[in-house]
Amino acid sequence: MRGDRTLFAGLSLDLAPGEALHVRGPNGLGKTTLLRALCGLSRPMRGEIRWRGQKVSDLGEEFTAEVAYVGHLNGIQGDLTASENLRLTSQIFTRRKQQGVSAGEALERVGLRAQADRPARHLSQGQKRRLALARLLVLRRPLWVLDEPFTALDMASVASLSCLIGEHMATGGLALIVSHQAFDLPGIRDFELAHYCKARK
Amino acid sequence: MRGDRTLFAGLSLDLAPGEALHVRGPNGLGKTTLLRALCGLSRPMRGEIRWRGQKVSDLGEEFTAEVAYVGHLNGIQGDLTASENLRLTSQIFTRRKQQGVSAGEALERVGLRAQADRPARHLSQGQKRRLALARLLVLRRPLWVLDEPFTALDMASVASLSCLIGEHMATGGLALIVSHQAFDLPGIRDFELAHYCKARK
Amino acid sequence: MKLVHKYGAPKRFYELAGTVVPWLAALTTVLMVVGLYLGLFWAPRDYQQGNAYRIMFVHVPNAWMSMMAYVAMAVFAAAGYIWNMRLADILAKVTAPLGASFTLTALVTGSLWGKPMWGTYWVWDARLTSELILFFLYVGYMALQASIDDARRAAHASAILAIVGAVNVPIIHYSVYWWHTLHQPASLTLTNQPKIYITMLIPLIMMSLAFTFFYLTMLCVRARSEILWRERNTDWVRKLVGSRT
Amino acid sequence: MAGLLGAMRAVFVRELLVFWRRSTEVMTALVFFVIVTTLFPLAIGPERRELMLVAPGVLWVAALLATTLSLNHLFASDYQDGSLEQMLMSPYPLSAMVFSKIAAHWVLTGLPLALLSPLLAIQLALPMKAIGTLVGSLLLGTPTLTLIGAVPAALTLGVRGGGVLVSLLVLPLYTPVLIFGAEAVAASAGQGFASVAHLSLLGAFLALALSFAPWASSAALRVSLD
Amino acid sequence: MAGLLGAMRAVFVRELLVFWRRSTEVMTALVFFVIVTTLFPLAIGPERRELMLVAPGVLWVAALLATTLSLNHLFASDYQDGSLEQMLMSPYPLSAMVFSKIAAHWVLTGLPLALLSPLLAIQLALPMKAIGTLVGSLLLGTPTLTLIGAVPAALTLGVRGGGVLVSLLVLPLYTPVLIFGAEAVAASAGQGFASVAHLSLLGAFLALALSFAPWASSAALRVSLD
Ligand code: HEM
Ligand SMILES: Nc1ncnc2c1ncn2[C@@H]1O[C@H](COP(=O)(O)OP(=O)(O)OP(=O)(O)O)[C@@H](O)[C@H]1O
Ligand SMILES: Nc1ncnc2c1ncn2[C@@H]1O[C@H](COP(=O)(O)OP(=O)(O)OP(=O)(O)O)[C@@H](O)[C@H]1O
Ligand SMILES: [Mg+2]
Ligand SMILES: [Mg+2]
Repeated sequence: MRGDRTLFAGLSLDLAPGEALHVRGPNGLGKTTLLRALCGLSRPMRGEIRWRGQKVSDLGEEFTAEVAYVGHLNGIQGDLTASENLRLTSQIFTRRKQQGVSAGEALERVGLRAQADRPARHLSQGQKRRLALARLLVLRRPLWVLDEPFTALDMASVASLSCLIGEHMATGGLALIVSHQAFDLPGIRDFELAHYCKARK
Repeated sequence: MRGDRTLFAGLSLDLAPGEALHVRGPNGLGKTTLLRALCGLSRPMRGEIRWRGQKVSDLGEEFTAEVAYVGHLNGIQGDLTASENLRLTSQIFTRRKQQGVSAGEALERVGLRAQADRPARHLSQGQKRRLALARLLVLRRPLWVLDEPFTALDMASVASLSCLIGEHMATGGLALIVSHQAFDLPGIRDFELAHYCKARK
Repeated sequence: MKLVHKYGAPKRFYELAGTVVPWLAALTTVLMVVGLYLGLFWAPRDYQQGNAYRIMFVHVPNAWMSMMAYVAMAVFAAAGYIWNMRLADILAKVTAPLGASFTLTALVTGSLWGKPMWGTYWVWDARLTSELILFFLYVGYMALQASIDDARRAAHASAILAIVGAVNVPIIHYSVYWWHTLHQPASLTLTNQPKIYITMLIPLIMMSLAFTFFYLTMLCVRARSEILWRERNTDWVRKLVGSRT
Repeated sequence: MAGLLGAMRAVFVRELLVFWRRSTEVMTALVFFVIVTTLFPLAIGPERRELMLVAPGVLWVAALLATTLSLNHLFASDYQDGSLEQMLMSPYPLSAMVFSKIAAHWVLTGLPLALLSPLLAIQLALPMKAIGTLVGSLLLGTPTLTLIGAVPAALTLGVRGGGVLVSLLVLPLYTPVLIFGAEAVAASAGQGFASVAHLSLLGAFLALALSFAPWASSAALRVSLD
Repeated sequence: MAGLLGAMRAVFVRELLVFWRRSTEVMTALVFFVIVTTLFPLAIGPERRELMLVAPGVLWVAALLATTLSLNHLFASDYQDGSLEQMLMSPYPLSAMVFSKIAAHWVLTGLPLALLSPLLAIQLALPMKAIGTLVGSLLLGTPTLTLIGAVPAALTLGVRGGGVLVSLLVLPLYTPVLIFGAEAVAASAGQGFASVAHLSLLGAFLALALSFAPWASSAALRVSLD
């Protein structure tokens, strides 16, 4: 539900460990709305979301501690440098045993080592996006929820992000990806959201 | 020049009527910087830009009246409805003889007729992008400068935008397009910006 | 104009300033020492104020310099904006903190002087008020400079502010004076000072010259380091720094 | 309808529409004015004689602060969503567009504030005979404030800490208007004579601001968007 | 270092770092306070006796306005760039994170303001003996203001015209603090006795705000981000 319009009904999906889902559908269908509801950022009007068999609404922080979300917004503080952004992210968002790779290593992986000490404000659009994605590496959470992660990325970065998602799946991680852009990732399952939508005026 | 770094040197390009250029290059190379300089939004440190043989810096408003720019930002006022946004754009930005199609028609073309009377704030990411692109139709300017126009567009919209650019070229228009995404457009010229960049640290 | 461009190149200025700085510094020191000696020991005790008046030899030159520096800053800024001269941008930028410190010194010494003279650190006298507003203008200019990190943008933005300020400063100055005259005069004003004796005037003039040269010295020193910083990626600075280390 | 005047009219209408949609914003400068003037009696105490002494000053300071705060809305949202960037690419002179924006902004902030001021003046025990001067001084003074303020508002776009920085830059520039505005009201609360001179000075300030502010703020916008 | 306390510390450090980078912002609440107190004598006139009467009120109103304005920076930039959305997904309770943010914000705005107030008090001819009370009342009052203000600041995120709406919502909530703060100073400028009672009331407000504000503002954040 968005405003007073119901976007979809009768939708049901589940994910097994090591699985990734590529959610597709035309603009304005409700993909972003769906993802935000799944991460617990907004509450769905009807229906329920379960994680390891338990209702998300009951789990509270137990659930959010397992999800990494990268949305349309990058979540980068422009006045801090790229590496400060990541370091603080890892301090604020990780419990002891969930620590992922170090900030430096994550920057290395997304090809921002040269930019590590520049204010994030000065990065180009694609560099900002990569910085936002580096969060996934720093946090090491089992469920990745990515809303148009390939926006503004150049071709090499698109390939290396697909690769990252592949590795994540290989270690038993789950991923939910919304993207209009096609990308190569063996074993990903397509999901046409349009099938579940009510007839639209 | 960006900050105190020189981004590129020795770059020279020209466009003939009816021609389009697809500028490519990895993230952070300076594509956005280049486009903004070409539209006159920022002054290049060195070098000059000419339009119909005259220096852009001398032409002033004569030149900006011929350019339509769609950048990373959509330039949409969220509190106005989609059609108000377009109608006011056409009133503010057009001289008498340059009037393009009407706001309603432009919305029709980009598939936003159903959304015409909704506040632009409530549109989804892709719908906002389409609204920004509708400006091109309303203004009818000879030079289109587009920075990642395909961001957030679904597959159908990507195709119809390519089509639009093709029509624009057919009527003698020029287009400069920055995009990481591949798109089909017969007769477009590729331009690798990387060739002109200084060695980067 | 050609001459300006020749000597206006930051590199040339760097070298030129390097040669004059020692002379300026020497002149400043001599004037300062002699002026202070004359002011503190040679000038007679004031029959009304005792020795407290000697603070004048610091206060008055600083008050004068605070206004001169603003004019200099606005002129530099305008030149930098209109003719796109980087050297003028730099001079305007480094003048601001100097002017602000002259202003602050004038305010502090004035307040300290005010306590024995008026029995209070502060009154809303016209001169005092406009000096305070001048201080705010300097602070605003510096804050704007500090919050934009692209050097060229910072220079242009603060130049516009300095120019708008320059239009306003005279208006502010006179309105404050007029504001004051409409009220009953404060218990004591600066204007009914006893006439200044020649023995007080000479040290005062020397101190004023000393502070003027102090400003010029500091202007050169600070502009030199600013130039080095801005041109840190150019060949000549690399060579210079390389030859030192 | 096309041409420069048409474009200026369209900018004006656009501003009014946007402000109208954000209905709270139309009122907020006004409400801020009201709240600040009501805070004072709370903080100072309710004696009428004391209040009357400070009333002109309080009203003018409150009007000035309300205008200063509303400056943040003049360009900021257009800057963030990219509309301002587009406006730079208009075929008409930028200063004309900026002038329309400033005019619309004043109609929505300064004007209602001046019209509401008599009510607050009564609350603060200002004598009846001074109320005409109060409204007059605000009608002449607030457009000057908005015009002058447009320059720092444009300069601080996209700058770290922009919002409050505007106040820092603009308040020193406002002192002449404040002094003569408050003086005019105080004078007519007393003898009711000298206020004419003050009002004509305010008029002169307005003329000066009209002549240079649109130009300076469009130059500032170009710098900010560089 | 990990765990809840580590995360709270990291949020605190992050705020300080960001503010420090925006060096002007550290000063602006302060400078706003200074400038507003300076405007009053300009508007009211320079006589010491009149100034002394209004000094406690002016100082407190200025402190309150400076705090109110700085509230806009508490969550707004984190909201716009999406950092706040991420913070909602932290494994720790949101109210703890919010508490750290508020604490850092006070250290950077309220604290310096309280420490600078004696200088301004001298300018406004406040008697020396009242200055201790002034600093004390501000040290107790400003954290309360920041805590209470965090709730409307969170509620108005992403709301049209948010900035000024905050002032509108928050100023009525601030009146008790204002009244007792200004009274305390005025009392000690006069007899110097009754001020203790006022100060302990301010302390009680602070305790109350500490207990409910972090919780309420984190609830408000969830609503705003839905
Ligand atoms: C905070 C307090 C004070 C401030 C901000 C201040 C400011 C100034 C300024 C701006 C000037 C230069 C005026 C001009 O050349 O037009 C000046 C000059 C002067 N001040 Fe002060 N002043 C302060 C306190 C005092 C006190 C307490 C005295 C002594 C009674 C004093 C005595 C003088 C004298 C003798 C001059 C030079 C006279 C002249 O150039 O006409 N000042 N002051
Ligand atoms: N705040 C809102 N109030 C009312 N309707 C809204 C709001 N936000 C979005 N919508 C509508 O809800 C629908 C779904 O939006 P959503 O952002 O989820 O689409 P999407 O599938 O992510 O599209 P895109 O591919 O363009 O990003 C759209 O039709 C949009 O117009
Ligand atoms: N304000 C700034 N100050 C200093 N450097 C900057 C600034 N803005 C951008 N840069 C740097 O300039 C370079 C070019 O940026 P630009 O945005 O033009 O890249 P781009 O080619 O458009 O990249 P993308 O494909 O990611 O959008 C980048 O390396 C960026 O980090
Ligand atoms: Mg979406
Ligand atoms: Mg780009």
